[in-house]
Amino acid sequence: MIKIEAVIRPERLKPVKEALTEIGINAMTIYNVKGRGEQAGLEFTARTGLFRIDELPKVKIEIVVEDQDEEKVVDSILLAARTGEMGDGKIFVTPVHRAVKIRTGDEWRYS
Amino acid sequence: MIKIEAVIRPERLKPVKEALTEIGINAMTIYNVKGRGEQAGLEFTARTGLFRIDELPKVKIEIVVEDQDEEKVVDSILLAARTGEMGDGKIFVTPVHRAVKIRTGDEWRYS
Amino acid sequence: MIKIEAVIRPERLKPVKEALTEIGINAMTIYNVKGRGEQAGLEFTARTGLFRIDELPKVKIEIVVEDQDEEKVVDSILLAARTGEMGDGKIFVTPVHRAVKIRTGDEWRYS
Amino acid sequence: MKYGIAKPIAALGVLTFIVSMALPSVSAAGYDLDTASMTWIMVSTALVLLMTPGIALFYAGMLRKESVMSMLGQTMMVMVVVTLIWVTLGYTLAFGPSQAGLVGGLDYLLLNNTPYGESFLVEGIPDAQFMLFQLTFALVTAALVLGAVAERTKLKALLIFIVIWSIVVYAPIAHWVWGGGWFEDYFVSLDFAGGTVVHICSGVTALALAIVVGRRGSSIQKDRPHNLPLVFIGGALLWFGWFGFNGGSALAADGIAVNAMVVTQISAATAAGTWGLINYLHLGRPGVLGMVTGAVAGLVGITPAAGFVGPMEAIIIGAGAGAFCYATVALKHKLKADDALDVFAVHGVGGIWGALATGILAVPAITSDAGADGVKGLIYGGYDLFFGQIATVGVTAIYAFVISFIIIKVIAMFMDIRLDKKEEMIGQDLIEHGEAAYDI
Amino acid sequence: MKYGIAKPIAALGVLTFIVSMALPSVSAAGYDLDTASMTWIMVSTALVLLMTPGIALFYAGMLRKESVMSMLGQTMMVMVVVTLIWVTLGYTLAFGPSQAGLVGGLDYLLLNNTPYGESFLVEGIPDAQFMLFQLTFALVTAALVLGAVAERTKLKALLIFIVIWSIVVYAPIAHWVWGGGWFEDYFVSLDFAGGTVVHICSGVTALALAIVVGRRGSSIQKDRPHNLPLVFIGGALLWFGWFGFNGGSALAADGIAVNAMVVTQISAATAAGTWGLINYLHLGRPGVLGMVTGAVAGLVGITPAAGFVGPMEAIIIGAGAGAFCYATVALKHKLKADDALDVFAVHGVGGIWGALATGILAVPAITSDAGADGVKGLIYGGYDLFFGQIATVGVTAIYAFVISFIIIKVIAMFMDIRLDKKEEMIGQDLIEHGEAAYDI
Amino acid sequence: MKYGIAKPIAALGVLTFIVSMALPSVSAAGYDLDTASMTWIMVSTALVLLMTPGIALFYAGMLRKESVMSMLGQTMMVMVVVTLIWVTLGYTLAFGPSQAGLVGGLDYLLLNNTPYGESFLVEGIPDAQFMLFQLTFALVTAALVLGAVAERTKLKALLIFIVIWSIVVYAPIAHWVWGGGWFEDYFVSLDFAGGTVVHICSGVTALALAIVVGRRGSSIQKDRPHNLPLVFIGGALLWFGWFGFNGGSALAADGIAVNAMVVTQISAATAAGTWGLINYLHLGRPGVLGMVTGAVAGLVGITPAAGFVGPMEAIIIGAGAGAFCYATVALKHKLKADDALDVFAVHGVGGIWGALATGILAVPAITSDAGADGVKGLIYGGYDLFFGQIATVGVTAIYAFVISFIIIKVIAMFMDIRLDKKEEMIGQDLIEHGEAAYDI
Ligand SMILES: Nc1ncnc2c1ncn2[C@@H]1O[C@H](COP(=O)(O)OP(=O)(O)O)[C@@H](O)[C@H]1O
Ligand SMILES: Nc1ncnc2c1ncn2[C@@H]1O[C@H](COP(=O)(O)OP(=O)(O)O)[C@@H](O)[C@H]1O
Ligand SMILES: Nc1ncnc2c1ncn2[C@@H]1O[C@H](COP(=O)(O)OP(=O)(O)O)[C@@H](O)[C@H]1O
Repeated sequence: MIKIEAVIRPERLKPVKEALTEIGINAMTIYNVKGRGEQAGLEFTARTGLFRIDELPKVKIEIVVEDQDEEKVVDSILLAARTGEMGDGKIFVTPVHRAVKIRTGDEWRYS
Repeated sequence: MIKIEAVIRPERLKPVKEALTEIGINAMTIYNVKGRGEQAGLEFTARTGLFRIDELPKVKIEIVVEDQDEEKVVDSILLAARTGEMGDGKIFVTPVHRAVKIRTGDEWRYS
Repeated sequence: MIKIEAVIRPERLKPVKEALTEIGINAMTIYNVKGRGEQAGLEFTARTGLFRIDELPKVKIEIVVEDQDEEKVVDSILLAARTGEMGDGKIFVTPVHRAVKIRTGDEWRYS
Repeated sequence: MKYGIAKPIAALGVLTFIVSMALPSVSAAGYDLDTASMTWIMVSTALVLLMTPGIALFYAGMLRKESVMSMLGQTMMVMVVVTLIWVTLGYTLAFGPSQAGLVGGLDYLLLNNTPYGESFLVEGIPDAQFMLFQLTFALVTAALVLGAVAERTKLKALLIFIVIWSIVVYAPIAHWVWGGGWFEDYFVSLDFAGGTVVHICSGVTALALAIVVGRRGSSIQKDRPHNLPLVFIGGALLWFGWFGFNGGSALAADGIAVNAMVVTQISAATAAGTWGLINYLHLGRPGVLGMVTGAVAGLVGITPAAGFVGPMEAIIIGAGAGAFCYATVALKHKLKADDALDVFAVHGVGGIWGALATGILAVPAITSDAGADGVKGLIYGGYDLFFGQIATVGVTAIYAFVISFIIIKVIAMFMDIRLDKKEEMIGQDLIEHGEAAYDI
Repeated sequence: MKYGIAKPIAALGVLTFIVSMALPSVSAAGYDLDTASMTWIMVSTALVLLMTPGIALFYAGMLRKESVMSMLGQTMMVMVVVTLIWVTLGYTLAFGPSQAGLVGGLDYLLLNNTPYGESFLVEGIPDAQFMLFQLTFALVTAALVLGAVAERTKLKALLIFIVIWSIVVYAPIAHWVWGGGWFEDYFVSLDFAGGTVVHICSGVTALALAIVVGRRGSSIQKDRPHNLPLVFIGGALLWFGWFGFNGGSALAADGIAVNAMVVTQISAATAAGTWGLINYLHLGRPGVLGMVTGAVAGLVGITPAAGFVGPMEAIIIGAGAGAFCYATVALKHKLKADDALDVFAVHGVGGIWGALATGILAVPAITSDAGADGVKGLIYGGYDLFFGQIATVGVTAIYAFVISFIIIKVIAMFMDIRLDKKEEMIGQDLIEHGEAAYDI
Repeated sequence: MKYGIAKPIAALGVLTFIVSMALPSVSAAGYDLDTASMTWIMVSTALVLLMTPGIALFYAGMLRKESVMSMLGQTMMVMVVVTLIWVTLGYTLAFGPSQAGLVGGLDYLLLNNTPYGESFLVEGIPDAQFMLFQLTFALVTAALVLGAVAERTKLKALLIFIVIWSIVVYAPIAHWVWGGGWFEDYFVSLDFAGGTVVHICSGVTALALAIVVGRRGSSIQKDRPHNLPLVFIGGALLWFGWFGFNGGSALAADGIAVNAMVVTQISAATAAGTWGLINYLHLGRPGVLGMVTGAVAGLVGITPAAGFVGPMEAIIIGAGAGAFCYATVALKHKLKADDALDVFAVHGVGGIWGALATGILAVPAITSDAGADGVKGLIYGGYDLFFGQIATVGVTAIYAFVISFIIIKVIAMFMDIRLDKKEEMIGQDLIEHGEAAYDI
């Protein structure tokens, strides 16, 4: 099993959720984070000179799925989260040994 | 070493912490998340029809322990977090390569 | 690729960010968490006796880097986050299978 | 029309004081207007009006974050419903010419015979102004009730309850205490600014509702106020507004109003301190929520007494209010009812203490300035007043409790009065209003 | 100097009422001071002053959390700029002796001839007090405008706009309506507390600005108010302050002030209820943000009418305000303009409805008490008033819209008037003020 | 009893003005009551009372989220302690018949001889009302002090400090400046609403405390205000309340009160604008926290002058207050003391500037209306006033600083006055009150 972690723009959360629902992926965990990208934020001008805002608000979603679902989930997030502008975010895939459903106590697999 | 991530009901946090303390597990990291389960939330009725609330507040706890502690930690969370109703949450186990204690800089192992 | 997760004191976030910038690491994801350490918090005195505060505010940062950067990132965080007092936090290193840049859809490697 | 009740009200502030006496007749032309008093009552009206949102904030801050909008929304509902009922029917039932002492007649239905430029009922201020000032009290009373049944009671059921209750509980009690009702024929009693009408009435109504509606579910994290600064803002607005509540109840810009403000401040401060001190001794640390609650308890306690006691009595009343309300809250878990925000403990108990303390401490010199000549507290030998206080407190409490209990029980026969378990877990904000309080 | 306009203003409250009549001359010594009225207007001034931060909170709570400080900061800017302009130039342009009916003369430049201890302009209160009371209205009007162009308009551009607009839009309109300008020569019309001057003017100015500034970008998550309790606090302060706004507009502690307060309360409550009810029928759940907005709509609606109608008319006006403003908000997405916080829908539409309703419903007995003898609503056969209302609404709306449109267009020629896309995404708080609202 | 000081106070507003003159004697029967003035002072009392929670919110919002409840709790403690001390002892020490000019006698101990229905001390208003109005000033002064030592000072130590300080610092200074103390025998000076008594006194007391208590630890994230809208709410309540603070200090509903309100508004707006402008020039962006702080600085600056200058002087005073306080805050890091919330920079420096500006700008025509006939600013040749201002400022500042320093030093001998490092890290809210401000 794998965990797909995506850091996306807050305003793309809704499209991403809809895209995932369409491919049958409902379960996910969502939280707000702040992110610095490779450019370490954005630069702006004030009267006295430049200033940099380096922590931008992002949303992180975590989805645990079976290994074979990786492609379709990643693709679907990519499509729904992309604006083409800097700051669209990243997707990370990490291994999961085991998943348990608390209500039943059973090992869990994404159906 | 492994990381045990549990997404639980907010009101079960206290029992879970107590249960873990009992088996000697103190260290953990806790944060609030929003979650969608497999049913994609809950449905309710308003005057004009049904509506769905798909992001429910959950609490996520992360506990890094030695491999051999996996069973007792998972069991203890299962017991304390369960209500038997939909939405009890999930537990995920993922691998951890290495842990370092910042204060000393030493490699760290759960004692 | 690996993910370095560090749980640190909130007031050490700035030094850590600066230290990382110095070694060329900009990208990271940051969020607030509450943590219990191995001592399960701190104990204080009130008129009627002792009381314990077991969830302390911490900041968690996540940095995905190439395997070969592990040492320099960990060392740099260790140095910047350390105060030498209890509660300095921990660093965990976990495996990452794959990283994708959403803007381009390309596989991503830390340059 | 019987304007006979006007003079004592005018002279005494809003109060129950009723001693058998021959009321001097008032000419059809009414009283002269007093512009300073009008100004003071206009200001007091605005101040008391602000207390209703003050209560909403005070309450909302104490709830978990999923129940905030519902508290604010229920308060808006009270603003709407109680205002409309009062101007159409409630006012005349409370202050219309008494019908056998039980309720006011319909002379002021739809605000008929309620001129904005002439004074018949209360010396010096126009009848419409008295009506509006009284409306703000009705609003406060209804809004207070909401705290007991927070986080679980359906808005629609509350709405229907408030409609009926305004007519069959609040208006009659206001009539008995302030509107020339039957109390005056049987009891010597004093209620300067609404210890009985506002606080005891809301406190016992709240208790009745809490019993019938039932406890909140276990999925609700109670006792974790989501926003204490909001509670503080609400408390500050209440303290501020209470100067209009008690000061304005003199119904004139006079020394009694001044004294009411003085004792109000003293009692609130004393009660806040008492609460903090007991809290410190009891649990080791003085909670700020506790001190603010204590201040409110002190304001409640002084309400019936504000026109009849002096500064030193105010200290006693404040200390008592802090102590008794603290004790009630501390014993609350023994109660079967889930009075979510301690409405009974603070307003019920505080109101009863204030009413009895008035009966014990009322200072003859002050009561006579306030127009209640010869009425005095127990320690000055005023047995009739003390027993009058007990009687009016008892009658009000029982009436309000029983009728409220019946109303809500009857409503429950026709509709769901509370959220189901699943809805309760999600929280009333999303379920009933479709709004989350914060996106921070 | 021509003090001829003084008497009607004094007698009527602040209002447009102008019927041709021979004005009795006032001696150079001025009127006697009336200390009760002075007290009431001092209080009302403080109440209306509080409305400006009230608007800021009401607005800021509705925005996303990245635009909070900018709304508060823009309001502070209005406090600064409008105060300074008013005391130097604006007041004399509005209330100085009329120059051909178009604008006031410069007799009161820098508050010359504006004594704090003598009364020439308005009977009973010193001129400086009238000036200050009027300032609070200018503040409210300017602050209201900000809501339409929130989250994207540069502070510097807004500052320049407000400076010019205060002088060439607000002051002249205030002159025409309240300062003895040309309206009185052509129209029979009534505006008790600023339906035209404050609400229609701010509403259409807001619309003009929103059109020129353009829509917010897609990266802004709209319709997710970040802090609804803040909106509630703002709304509560507005409701509270409105008693000074409408009550104080009687410019005296009299029955008309009392009546204004009564109808204000009724209209606000009715409109809040109407909004909630329609919301429930329309979308299934009554939103609390909606109910609070409805209350504001009701307050807006009653503003021009408060001195001329009674309680039952207030119910009609409130219900209409709730319904019409709700409808406008609901149809908003059809609008090209991005009026971020519905300034036009609530203040523009609410103000127009209130003005027309005054023309329809004005009660002869009340208008005559208010000094507008013989002026009456359409249903009492007052055609001249009804058409006068339409005319003054139309003239005001067109003038304010066109001139505001031109001002902001001209400013846009010389500087960027809005944030760029990247800045907008980050949010105005960090970009323009370097401050995040919260660190919770 | 010596009621001789009454007349000037009555005539002048609360002020130091003391020129040697033969005071006309007042009959034992006292003055007539003036109901309009009573109304205005009742309102002003409520307004100033609201400032104390306003300060708490203004301060609490600027702290990190772990120190919020402690600021609110300390303010509640002040409400309790200062109220109780004032009504028992403080008032008589401040306003009792002067004992050799140093302190008031004990004639009003426990509010003896402080009638609510008769006027001896201040013409037109009852003594009890004057007492209550003055109490609200004592509350504000004590509450202001708390900001300097926020986030680290133990509640118990603060409580003991406030008790002693109220008696040996505040009451005597109030006596010297307003209560007929020795200042009048030596100096010609003016302090309309408390530049010396309230602002300089709180500012230097704050500094003394901050020095003795020491800096906050490095684990505290300073300069990250946790909730700026809360600061804005506090600032709004302060601005609003200040109309009672300055306007009410006329102690009558008269032209001086009107003028005080006018100049208050102008100075606040000018200072807010000045701060924003300097901030923009200095750091590139105008901070909103800065503009609000600027407004408070402007309110502080105009406080001693409000009854003695006109609108154009108010612009100068406001601009100076904005500039000087900004400069002090900007240089703050050079200071050894950790004046956490800039109490000295805003209230100390602002108060000193205001007092000196009064000495420079006081307008003869206005001072004479205010009852200080013949007293005039430096630019009108009033050297005695200017030097009197310097002297009273100096004496007050030195006395308050030295005594406060000693008091807290002595307290520190008997107990811990600050949290230890571990406690400070966790934050005072949990450690001292067991409450977290938010659960959002
Ligand atoms: N290597 C990384 N480790 C952890 N988080 C990352 C990493 N790279 C990107 N992120 C997260 O993804 C967000 C967006 O990244 P990116 O699209 O690269 O931003 P930008 O285009 O501004 O560089 C960042 O704000 C951060 O939260
Ligand atoms: N596959 C998953 N990936 C990520 N998070 C999950 C997954 N499944 C469940 N969760 C988290 O656990 C919570 C509870 O899940 P579950 O008990 O399945 O809810 P439900 O019973 O409503 O389907 C979810 O709200 C979500 O936060
Ligand atoms: N085994 C663990 N699993 C998860 N989180 C941990 C673990 N150990 C430490 N942490 C996190 O790191 C923080 C600091 O840990 P530590 O320095 O051990 O604290 P302390 O010194 O108080 O024991 C904790 O508050 C917790 O958030």
